Amino acid sequence: MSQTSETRIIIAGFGGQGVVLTGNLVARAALIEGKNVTGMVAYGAEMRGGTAFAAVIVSDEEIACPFVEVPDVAIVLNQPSLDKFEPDVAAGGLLLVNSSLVKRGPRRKDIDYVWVPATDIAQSLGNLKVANLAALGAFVRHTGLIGRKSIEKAVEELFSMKNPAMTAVNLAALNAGMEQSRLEKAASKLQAGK
Amino acid sequence: MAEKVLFKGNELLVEAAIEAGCRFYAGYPITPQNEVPERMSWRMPQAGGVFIQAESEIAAINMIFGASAAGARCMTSSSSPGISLKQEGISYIAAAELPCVIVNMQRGGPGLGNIRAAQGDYFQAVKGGGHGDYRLIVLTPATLQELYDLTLNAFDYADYYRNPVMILGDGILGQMAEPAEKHPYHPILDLPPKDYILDGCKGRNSRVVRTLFLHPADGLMKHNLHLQEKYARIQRELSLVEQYQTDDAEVIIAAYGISGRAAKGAVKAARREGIKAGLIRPLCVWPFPSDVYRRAAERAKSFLVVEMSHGQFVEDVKLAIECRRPVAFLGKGGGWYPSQEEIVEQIRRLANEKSKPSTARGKR
Amino acid sequence: MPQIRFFAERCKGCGLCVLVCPQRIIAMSEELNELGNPFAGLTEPARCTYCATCGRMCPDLAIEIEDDSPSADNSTSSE
Amino acid sequence: MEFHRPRTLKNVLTHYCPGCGHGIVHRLVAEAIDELGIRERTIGTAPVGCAVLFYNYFDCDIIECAHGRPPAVATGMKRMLPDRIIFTYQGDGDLAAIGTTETIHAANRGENITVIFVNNAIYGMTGGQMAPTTIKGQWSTTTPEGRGKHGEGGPIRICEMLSALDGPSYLERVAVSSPKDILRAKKAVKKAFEKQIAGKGFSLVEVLSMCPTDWKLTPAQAVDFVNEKMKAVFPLGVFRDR
Repeated sequence: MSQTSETRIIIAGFGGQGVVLTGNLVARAALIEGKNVTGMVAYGAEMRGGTAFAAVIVSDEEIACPFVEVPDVAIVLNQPSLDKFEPDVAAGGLLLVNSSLVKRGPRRKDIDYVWVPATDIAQSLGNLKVANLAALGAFVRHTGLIGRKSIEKAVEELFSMKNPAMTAVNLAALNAGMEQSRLEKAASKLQAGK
Repeated sequence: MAEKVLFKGNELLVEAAIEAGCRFYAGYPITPQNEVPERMSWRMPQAGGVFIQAESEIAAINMIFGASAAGARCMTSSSSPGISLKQEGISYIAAAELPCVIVNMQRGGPGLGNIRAAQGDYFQAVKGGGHGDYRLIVLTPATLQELYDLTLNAFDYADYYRNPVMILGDGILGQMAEPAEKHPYHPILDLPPKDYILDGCKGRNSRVVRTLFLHPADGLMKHNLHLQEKYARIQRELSLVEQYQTDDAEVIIAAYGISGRAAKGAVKAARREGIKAGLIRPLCVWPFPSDVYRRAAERAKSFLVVEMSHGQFVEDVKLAIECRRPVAFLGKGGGWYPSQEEIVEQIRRLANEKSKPSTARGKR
Repeated sequence: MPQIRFFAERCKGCGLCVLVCPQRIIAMSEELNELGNPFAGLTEPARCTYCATCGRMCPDLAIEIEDDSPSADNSTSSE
Repeated sequence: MEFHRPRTLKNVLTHYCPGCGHGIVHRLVAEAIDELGIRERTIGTAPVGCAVLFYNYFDCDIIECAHGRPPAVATGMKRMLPDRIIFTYQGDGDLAAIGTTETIHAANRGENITVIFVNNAIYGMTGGQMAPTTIKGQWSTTTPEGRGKHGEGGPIRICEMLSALDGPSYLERVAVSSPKDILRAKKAVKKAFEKQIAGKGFSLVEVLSMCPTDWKLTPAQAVDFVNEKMKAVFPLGVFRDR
């Protein structure tokens, strides 16, 4: 997506939506695939009350700079995060939106959008906390950056350490996110803003 | 091959310290290094060591003073405002020639500042901070692999030279995660026996660890001369620096720590445009690799210093090359991160200016 | 008549008001506000006694009571 | 009855987590300032901790202090401006760990200032480490086996400790974990300011407060934690009144 092999990713949402965990999973899956990866999260007071975000860079080469200013992909889990990061996405990039918590349509014509009802999926699975995994499923499907096997392995690894009982519902959300997401290509967009 | 692990910098630091045999840690919570005391609180007991959450940074550094005098490999960590509080204790530890490792995951200052990463504590780290003539060995890792490796080595430098060693990181280094190989610890130096520690004088003469030299009149002077001899020896012996594409470089970037990563990316990008750029990145800023910069100045046309402050490190670069080449400056304090593109822009400007010497128009 | 107002946009969804209401007539919404929180509201407004217990407990000053009746007690209003 | 935002609190959303007690304590302090009509001659000191952004919420003069130093800063201000009302607003780390010395000595001098001490038995801002007031057995991110297993000592009871000094004029411990407690806390906060206005010397109100986020409890469970666990360790009441 950029001139180098690097893909810069931002994951944003409100505290408690599992932004950090999502970034961790992407990083782990990239590591499983033998890629270089860096992860950064917003921390401390920056994350309280406001939008929390994680930045992940995946690359085939050595990663120079761990900060992400212009993401190639942004995963936004709520409305304030959409407002904050939509303008930052690189032209030709991808914005992945939790459509359950977002009330408006796209504002840019030069990027692709993926819509995934992540919170609705989570609610239907009986656990609001797994909305992030639904979004992650959509990410895996539409970017092809990391393989499905790798992300599933990352989920299993991480939850075997944290909370094994949660593995199944997270995998279910991942899967549902892949199935229920919808890609809206930049080129096919005739009208901007609903 | 060593196991590749995925940790945050602060967590990896703990693993490295414990691997290096650190068995005493005292600290006080402060963002962005909270993961250090948090992980220490359970990893130290597992390793048979001691973790203490001190009531203040002042208390923490004095606990280190005691633990080191008792012979332990020990460490404290904090971030900028907390490191300021520790300065009194650091001066005492340096005066008493006790080994220890002090980690500063810098944040924005001055004052309470903010919790974004910054490099504004450079002067404090390399020029003093506390009172009196003393020096810290100051290590500046830029990647988590370097953080791990330099932390292992830091305990050796501290014991070998009987001197406090500072790991000068920043909020990004502490908070970022990237894979690193977890090498087992092997001493890199032939470590002297700790014949100065206080462990009870059974079977030997009693000892004193002191920093007060009232008598005779020249006692403190002698002590200072002895310290200066040691510092000169460290300067002769210790130089850690990465030179990247410097052989034919016309524009040399000088940067350390996290700024150095962005600078490296910028050098690569500039090279793709056909500009002969190179990077000299110290992994240790005291002693400063002055000779490396001096040699580079014989060939390079100009220098560009990039740092996350309003110009501290730049002074040492200028001193090192004795102002024989123009030195441009790109830096801001308070949590600004240099972007690769900003650095490349400066490199382009300098490359175009190369025919006109001494016209450096740094932002400084 | 007094008016009790719940400011949904200020509500962080802690539910402490639900816990302390002597009439047990406060509930959290199913839907989420812009902050992503469920928000508090009255289930049976007619039974509200305007005791302000919920407001006292609310950490986010999301509940206010106005009273334009002549006997209104202004003891907790501003200077 | 009417029930509104106190004049002294700005109309902004706080950064505090859902169910955090700071918002309640802010209201009580602001109401006391309103009711005493002292807003325009009051100067607050902001601590380091969750209330570090205190100055965004209070519409009176505020000075931001280094961690633990508010009583010393307040001393300097009060001595220079004896007719102003100076209060500190401090958490448990600020007041009872890094600033213990400043607290004890300001109290011992009988410094004519008011200290609002919010005790939630945890370090909130930095993410849930042990506080000096963390109770025995309580989990925190730096006491993963519960406080007391590795020589951390027990909770420091500030009101009891300061009761041993001659200096304080007023010491009371209250809570904000129920409507009844809040009413009592409101009276205590107001009384602490009245002591200062009357020139009686050092006044301190310790407020037991909730931190659901770092206790890893729901707001409802956090209220129970204060009522059942904290009050047992930190008995409520007046420790000094003269």
